[in-house]
Amino acid sequence: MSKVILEMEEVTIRFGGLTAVDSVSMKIEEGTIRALIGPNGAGKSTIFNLITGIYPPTSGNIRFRGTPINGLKPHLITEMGIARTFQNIRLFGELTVLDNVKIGQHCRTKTGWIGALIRGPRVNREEKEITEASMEALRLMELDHKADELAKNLPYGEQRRLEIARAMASQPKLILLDEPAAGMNPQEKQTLMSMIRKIQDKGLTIFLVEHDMKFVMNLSDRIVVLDYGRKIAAGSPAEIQKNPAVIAAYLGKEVG
Amino acid sequence: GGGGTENKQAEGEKAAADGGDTIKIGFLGAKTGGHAAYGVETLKGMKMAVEDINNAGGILGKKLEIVEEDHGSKLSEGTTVTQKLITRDKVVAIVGDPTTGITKAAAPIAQQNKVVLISAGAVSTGVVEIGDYIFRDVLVDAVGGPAVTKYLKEKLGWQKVVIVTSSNLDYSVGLTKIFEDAIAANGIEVLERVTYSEGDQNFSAQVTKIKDKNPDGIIFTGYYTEGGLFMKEARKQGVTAPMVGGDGLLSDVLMKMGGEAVEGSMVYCGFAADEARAGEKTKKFIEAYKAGNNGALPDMFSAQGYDAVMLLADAMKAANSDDPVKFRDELAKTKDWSGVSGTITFQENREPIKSPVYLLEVKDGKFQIKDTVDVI
Amino acid sequence: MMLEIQDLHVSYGAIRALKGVSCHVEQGEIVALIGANGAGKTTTLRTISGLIRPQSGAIIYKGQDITKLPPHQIVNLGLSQVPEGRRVFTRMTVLENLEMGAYVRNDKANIKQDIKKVFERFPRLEERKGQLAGTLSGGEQQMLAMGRALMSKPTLMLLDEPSMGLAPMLVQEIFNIIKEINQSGTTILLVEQNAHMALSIANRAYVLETGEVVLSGDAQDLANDPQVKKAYLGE
Amino acid sequence: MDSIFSMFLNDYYIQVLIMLGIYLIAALGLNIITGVTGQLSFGHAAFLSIGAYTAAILGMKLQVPFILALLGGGLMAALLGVLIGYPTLRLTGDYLGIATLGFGEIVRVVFINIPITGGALGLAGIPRHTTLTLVIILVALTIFAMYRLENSRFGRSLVAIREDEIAAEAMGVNITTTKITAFAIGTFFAGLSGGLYAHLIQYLNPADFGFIKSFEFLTFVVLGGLGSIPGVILGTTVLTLAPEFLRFIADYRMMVYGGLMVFMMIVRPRGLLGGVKLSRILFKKKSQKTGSSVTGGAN
Amino acid sequence: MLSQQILNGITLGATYALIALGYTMVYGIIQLINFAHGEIYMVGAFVGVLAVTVFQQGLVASLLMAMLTCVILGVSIERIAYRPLRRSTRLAPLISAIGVSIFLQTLMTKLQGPQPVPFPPVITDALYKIGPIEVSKVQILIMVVASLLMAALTFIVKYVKIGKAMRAASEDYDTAALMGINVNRVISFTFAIGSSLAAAGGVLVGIYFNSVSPFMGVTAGLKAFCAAVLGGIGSIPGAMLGGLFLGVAETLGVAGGFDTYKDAIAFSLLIIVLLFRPTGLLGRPIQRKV
Ligand SMILES: Nc1ncnc2c1ncn2[C@@H]1O[C@H](COP(=O)(O)OP(=O)(O)OP(=O)(O)O)[C@@H](O)[C@H]1O
Ligand SMILES: Nc1ncnc2c1ncn2[C@@H]1O[C@H](COP(=O)(O)OP(=O)(O)OP(=O)(O)O)[C@@H](O)[C@H]1O
Ligand SMILES: CC(C)C[C@H](N)C(=O)O
Ligand SMILES: [Mg+2]
Ligand SMILES: [Mg+2]
Repeated sequence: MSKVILEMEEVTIRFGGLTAVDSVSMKIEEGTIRALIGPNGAGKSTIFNLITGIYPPTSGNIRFRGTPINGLKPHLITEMGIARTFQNIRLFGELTVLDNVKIGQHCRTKTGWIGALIRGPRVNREEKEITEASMEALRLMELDHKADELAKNLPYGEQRRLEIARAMASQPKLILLDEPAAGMNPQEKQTLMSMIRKIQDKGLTIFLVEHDMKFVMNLSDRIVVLDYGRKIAAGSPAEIQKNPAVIAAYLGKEVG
Repeated sequence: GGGGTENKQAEGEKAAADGGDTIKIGFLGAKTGGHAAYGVETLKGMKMAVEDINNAGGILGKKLEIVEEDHGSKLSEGTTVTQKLITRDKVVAIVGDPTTGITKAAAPIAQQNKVVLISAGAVSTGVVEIGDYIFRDVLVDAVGGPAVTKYLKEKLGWQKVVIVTSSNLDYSVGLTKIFEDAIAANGIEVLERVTYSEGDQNFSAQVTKIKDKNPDGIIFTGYYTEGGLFMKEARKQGVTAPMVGGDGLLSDVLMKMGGEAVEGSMVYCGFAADEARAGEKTKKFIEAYKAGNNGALPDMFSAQGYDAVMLLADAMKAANSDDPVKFRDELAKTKDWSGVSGTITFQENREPIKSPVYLLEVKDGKFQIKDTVDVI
Repeated sequence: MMLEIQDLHVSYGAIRALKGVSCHVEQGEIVALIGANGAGKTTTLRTISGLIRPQSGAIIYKGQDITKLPPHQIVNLGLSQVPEGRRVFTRMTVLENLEMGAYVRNDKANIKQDIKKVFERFPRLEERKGQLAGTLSGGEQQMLAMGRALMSKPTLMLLDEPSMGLAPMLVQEIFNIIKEINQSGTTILLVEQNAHMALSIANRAYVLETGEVVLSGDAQDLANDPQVKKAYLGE
Repeated sequence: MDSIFSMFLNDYYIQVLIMLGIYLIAALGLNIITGVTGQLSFGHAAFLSIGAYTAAILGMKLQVPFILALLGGGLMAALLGVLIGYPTLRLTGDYLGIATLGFGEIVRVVFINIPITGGALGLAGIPRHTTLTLVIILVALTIFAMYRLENSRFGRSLVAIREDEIAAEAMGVNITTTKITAFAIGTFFAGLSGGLYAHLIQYLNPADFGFIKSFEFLTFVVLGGLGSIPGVILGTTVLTLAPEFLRFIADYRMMVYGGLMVFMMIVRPRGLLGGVKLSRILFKKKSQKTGSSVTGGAN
Repeated sequence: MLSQQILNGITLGATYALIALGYTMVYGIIQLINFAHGEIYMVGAFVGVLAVTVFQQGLVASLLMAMLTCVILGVSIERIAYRPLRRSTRLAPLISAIGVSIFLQTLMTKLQGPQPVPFPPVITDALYKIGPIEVSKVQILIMVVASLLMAALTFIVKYVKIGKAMRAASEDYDTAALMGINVNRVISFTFAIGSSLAAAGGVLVGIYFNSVSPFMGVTAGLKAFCAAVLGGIGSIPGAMLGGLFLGVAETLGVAGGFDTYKDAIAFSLLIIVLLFRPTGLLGRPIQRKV
């Protein structure tokens, strides 16, 4: 059994009267691909928002590699090694593809405004490293040929990939992907799957929300199912596909 | 820019030498923006003076010419305009600005370039101190204020007053200070001090505050628009005390804005178009002004604008030169000079003594001369 | 013929998104428009609705040239759209969003009835009816966008990826709904990444590639076309 | 150097050029706040006045050498920028704008009321130290600094904040400190510009630093092209010189000026040089495909 | 005395509220701080003066004339100066608005001089004594008109179809158009209402304060805008509340001896309120959902 990288303990969040996430607990092991599925509005994106510090939980604990992170500001959480993509794409539209990815490395680099003004050899070196590492991340997502385009002008599928590249640039240990395959055709989904595998091969842990069952079942090691904010099932893809509660609430029929 | 000065001077002399048949005088003032009314009047007076001089053959065999420039009532633009008048248009003297604020901003430039600046309206403190090329031909508040205060106490028997100040208007703040000192010196009591800001239209809170104090009078140091509106509100709330103020109140707009409410208000200033008592010169001026302005009477700014140009012309004649370095000295020597706006003497520090102080009172919707107060 | 598109050219600045697209939709049909990312599907729909002005080409709806009409007039002719990316009114409630869908209608009583119908189809929306649409989950917003378009009772409905972000059960449901409204008389032009599903309910289909129609024909035939299978069905 | 200038230019032009330089420094400062970081500031003139008064008082009352007084003015403006920025920068969009506008008006009223600034009477007798040479040097330094800031890790984080705060935060950008740093830098340059202004005009009056002046700077930046250094330079130049060039139409000058603002905005909605980057001009990189969006929703 | 001062404050506040309503409307729909709004208010006041003096009209007719003129003016301004910029950066129309405002101000100075003019008496003002307080007819008029307009506006925006269309358009022009909404018409309508409110405000304020000047729109506009933000911009009751709050606070500030800081009171309050309620008193909090 490998180490636990992320642990959620009885995590709850309420919006007014609505309990969007209801005492959810789970542990994700390092190096695995974990999927989170469930009907629309089950609270999947909200769990991502809780982990990345967009919302503080109403109650419960979240630990990343043993350190509690609930209530921390998002930028500190990123610094600790968690990166994410957004269900509704949030790229820096007026920036080039390359610059988008460069910002991903923000938390791994140091130069402040003073460094920018003086621009000594250390700064130049760092800037070179940033560019190289960014191109590397772009190559991984097969976007290097678009480095100089403005992010807003990319087609949808490429924007999704750029989001992943940008997240990768922060050299995370854990990456959260919120519906990465949405809006892609089957062909593109295939490509994306192999890219995600490559990311796993680099030693990263992947936590994934996705509605495409073929995609989820093929890719994940373990799956957690959410309904109305509650965890209703957890297990391997094979187990989940047969789970009657999951079929009733989510799948509609067995998939495979 | 130390090195540039010689150069400039050389240029200036050259211009004066081969400028040949004209002597240029700059007009610094607003033709647009909030202070446009003063600027426009000043300019009218100046133009009349220039016409009179030129009709009489000019000075030193040359014609006088006005270079007019609008700064839109903006301080920083005022300095740019001053700079332009001096260095591009090569004027030998500037008349303006009619307000204290912009005069203070423009004066250092005139001083550094050794060009005479004579304000036809700035009455507040701290103007001529800027340098020996800076003059004004007005009744300064430091003279007028105390004289009027004394009059209020002795002739009208005022014991207690309230003071109203425009807190963001340099002129008003300056005048209030002068009044405060004079009031203390005359043993009058200040019941309340209230302030407002330029452009305010609502004075209900201030008036409610003084309403029950029952003052003998209201010392109002701001401009006429607010003065009229203030009195309107005061009368509405049942305050019966009259208002007294400086040249800031001197405009027909006061009556337009205040109507009935400003009846009995008093204003002191260095000039009034007093056709009955005016001397020969003044009468001629008033007639000429009326002819050119559909029968309207000149105000302090037009009269002082006229006098400013005349003072300059006389100084040039006396110096037999249109070089400001030379005629400045003659201007500084001006003594008992009689102009259309009164008699002027420049003291040692170039601060003018102008006598008498006209105390005007609003009667039947018009400024009428209530009294004259001698200051010397 | 309900809708006919003739040689449509559209550019975004220097980018040429459509390079002469022609296609048509017959009364009562479901026509699918499939193609890779960036092929120009969304651009086609937005141009039909009048949101984008084409460089050249014509759009004929029921014999009338609507190429130059402003969008709101096109809607008034009975042509409505579920836009890509949901575009719900985030600062309005779920209920108000649905009411906006019925903006062109004046039959108040029936509108109430139709809102009820939408809620029956998407019970989740009824649970959330007072909530601001901006705080709905992605899938809930998608349901809302669909419900909103239904509210206008269109003659021709343009759907831009209506199944995106929906849970599997709902994907099924959405396609059922599309079939249903088609049977009740609404003609449908459907853009879908889920080509499999789209082709299974469509009568005919067009395949778009970098701004050009490269294939067209009977939906069933296309679903069996080896080229299409490889490129769009992932088989 | 200055004597060389005055051989070719008369003092009026020199004055106009100095003024232009002073405005350029302030506008470039605002550009980093509003253009690059996307934080609306309607109170820039207040920071100018803080710098102006500080520099003037340091020089006149404490006999601090001119250059140090200038620096002091800049630092004081930056300090107040941080103090006001800390609580307000968490406001978004127009709310931030209006809060800064309010701050600007408060500063003006305070300057009217405290004795050390001479209140409404103004502060006169400031020595004239500002020269064209000095202004040219400082403008060049400002442009250089802005260019370097923009093309750096720090600069990218500023743009990221402008484009999407949530995403920027998720990339590890500390929104609060980064915004405040940008604000401090921008207000520093405003303060510096104010110090130069004080030692040019030689007389300060709070009335000169109202919100109208703040909007003037905003206009320079937006009309030139938000976030574009060459744009801001062009915008400031055009708009500072326009009133001077329009003098010939006398009374209609400001009317035409207002109309011109509308006209230029309509003709170039992204600003005169919107999207033009100094680095691209300097290095003639392959030009970017900006593909202006034909539509694109309201948000 | 205090109650009298509070009444003074409420009347002043009602004038702020009148102008603030227009600001909030336009902002609510196109998210534009329409800095020319203060100038529309100023033009409205002058038209009112013109109607009374030159055309010898009474209060109601003058009010209507001013409102009509300003509707035309406001709608044309939107057409010319804002519509072409609808899809560019948010700041572009703001600058355009400043341009319009400079233009109108100087135009008015040119047409009628920089001096303020008094508003001719169209109604005979009377004072009513209620206990220790004195209320004038004009004060009552202002408060009544402001309340009526607020009620009418609330009704339009909440319950009338075009009101809903306004809200939809305010979020997303394209999607609103896809609902069949004529976005241009909706926006013109918004400007029409906003401008007519400004005109009504101009005439009433002119009557109450008895003066009309080309520069009256500047401070009044700014204060009113503050009031709108204070109340929660986009919210109609918010504009009303913000206006009254500001008016009373300023008046009490003067009464309490802070008159030299009067102009800072509004802004200090504004900043304090924004720090605790970042979207104003009645503004909806911004929801963060990603
Ligand atoms: N800020 C908020 N205020 C109120 N309700 C919210 C808020 N954020 C989320 N919700 C509600 O919480 C529930 C969970 O939303 P969430 O976005 O996590 O769903 P999800 O599982 O990601 O769904 P989907 O698959 O459709 O994206 C939804 O019903 C949503 O309406
Ligand atoms: N606003 C825009 N500005 C510039 N280019 C654009 C814009 N919108 C789309 N494009 C470009 O036009 C082309 C067609 O885009 P469109 O959105 O129509 O494709 P699509 O087929 O709908 O793709 P997807 O499946 O990703 O939704 C693409 O190359 C895209 O990058
Ligand atoms: C216009 C005048 C009332 C100005 C006043 N005399 C001053 O010195 O500022
Ligand atoms: Mg989600
Ligand atoms: Mg699309």
